[in-house]
Amino acid sequence: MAIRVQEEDFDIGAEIKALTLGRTEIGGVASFIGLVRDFVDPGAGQESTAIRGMTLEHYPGMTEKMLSRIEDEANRRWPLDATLIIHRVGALAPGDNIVLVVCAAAHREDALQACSFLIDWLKTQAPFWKSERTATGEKWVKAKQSDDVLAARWEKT
Amino acid sequence: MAIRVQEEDFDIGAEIKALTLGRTEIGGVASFIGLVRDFVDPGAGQESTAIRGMTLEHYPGMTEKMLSRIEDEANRRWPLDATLIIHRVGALAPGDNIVLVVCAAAHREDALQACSFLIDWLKTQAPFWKSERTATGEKWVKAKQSDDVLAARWEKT
Amino acid sequence: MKLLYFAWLRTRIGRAEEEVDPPADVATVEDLLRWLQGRGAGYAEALARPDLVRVAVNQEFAARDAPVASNDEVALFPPVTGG
Amino acid sequence: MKLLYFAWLRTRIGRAEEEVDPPADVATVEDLLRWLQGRGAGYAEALARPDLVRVAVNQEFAARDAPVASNDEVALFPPVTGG
Repeated sequence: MAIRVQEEDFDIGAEIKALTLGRTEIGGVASFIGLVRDFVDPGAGQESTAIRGMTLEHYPGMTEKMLSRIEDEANRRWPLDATLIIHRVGALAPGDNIVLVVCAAAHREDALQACSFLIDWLKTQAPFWKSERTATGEKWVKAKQSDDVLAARWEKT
Repeated sequence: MAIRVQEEDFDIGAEIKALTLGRTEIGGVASFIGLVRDFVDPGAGQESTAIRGMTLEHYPGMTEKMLSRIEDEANRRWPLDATLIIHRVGALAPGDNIVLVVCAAAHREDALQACSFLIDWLKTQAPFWKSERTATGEKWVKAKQSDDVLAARWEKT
Repeated sequence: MKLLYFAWLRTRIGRAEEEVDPPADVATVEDLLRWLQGRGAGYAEALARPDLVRVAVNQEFAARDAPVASNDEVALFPPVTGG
Repeated sequence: MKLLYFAWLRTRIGRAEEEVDPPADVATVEDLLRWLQGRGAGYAEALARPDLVRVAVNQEFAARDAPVASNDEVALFPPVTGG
């Protein structure tokens, strides 16, 4: 289990290698990378806007606390051998990596489900904020209702 | 869209970089790596058996045909920007990579779902066979009913 | 009480953090938000849509009726947009 | 007709492929499996549990009632276990 908040880029290959090295009980590694897209999701019937760059702000201290809690919860729900969350902050350009989530498990379905869970919860629970730079200036990104819907799938009833 | 069947190992970092380079419309990349585990899944109440190595056989021609078809189907079901399937054949040791599935999309949920779909369908549709070497000899792996159950989730009703 | 502001709450209020000493009747998150609205134009503008403001007390998400005390760290921010 | 065998079907039958010329009444996959069982001990053993045998005709999964013809490529193998 590991959490990192950093300005530097990450290398998924090196991270997975470090996570799985000598851990031959691992049968599957699911991962997700979020990247800076070059367009803003348009509303219905609207044209999309080109993005020139993005800045990621976070709440140091609370971020690590929430990410650790999300990771703990994934480990409680699925039998995982290893998990990793890396989230970048600072100035990013289109095509840049933003976030990496990796889950390793003996069985693939556990790894895949946990990976999906981690990114959904991170999106709604971890204190990060994006601002996007377009031709008309810099604008804070609005939270998407669809993210709440995706996260709600994992609520225990 | 790309399919590769090969004896050589793969580097997930290099593969994802090649897939996403200059493709700034991509917002999420979901991937799955299957690895050789060092134990055979025991039946209920049985002890697990240590695995020393594995050999992967396939049906050249049909393999590529089925993998392409699976990939086509994923691209029909989800709006994907890029997909990649690499499957290794030949002699493998515990900890070695077996298979890599990568799906890139504008939206994370499409990438994650398609990745899960591809590995589930590959497991039940692509003509690969594993034999495992343990202390008591080499044995062909039995198909798991759980894989049929996972694949059946994606059947359209 | 230490206050932290993030994202557009930070830019509208014009600072990232400050120490405040609210009156004794400020007992909950709700009270604190109301009291802050009276501290000037930047605050009033930033808190004009309280439904868009999330609050964490000592780095834990807090509901409007959660208590706040003088040595708490209270953070105000919009709904999160990371990942 | 070209026959291919994979995994334990290959090891039990003792060869990876062969050319065969079944009689005219071998019209379906089912007929072919029955005819092959009579070709020797290895075949009989390999095909003793037909429920464990999957068949592809010209590299497409084929049901038991699918037709087979003299210039088809027919592959026999156990349920797949890749990934």
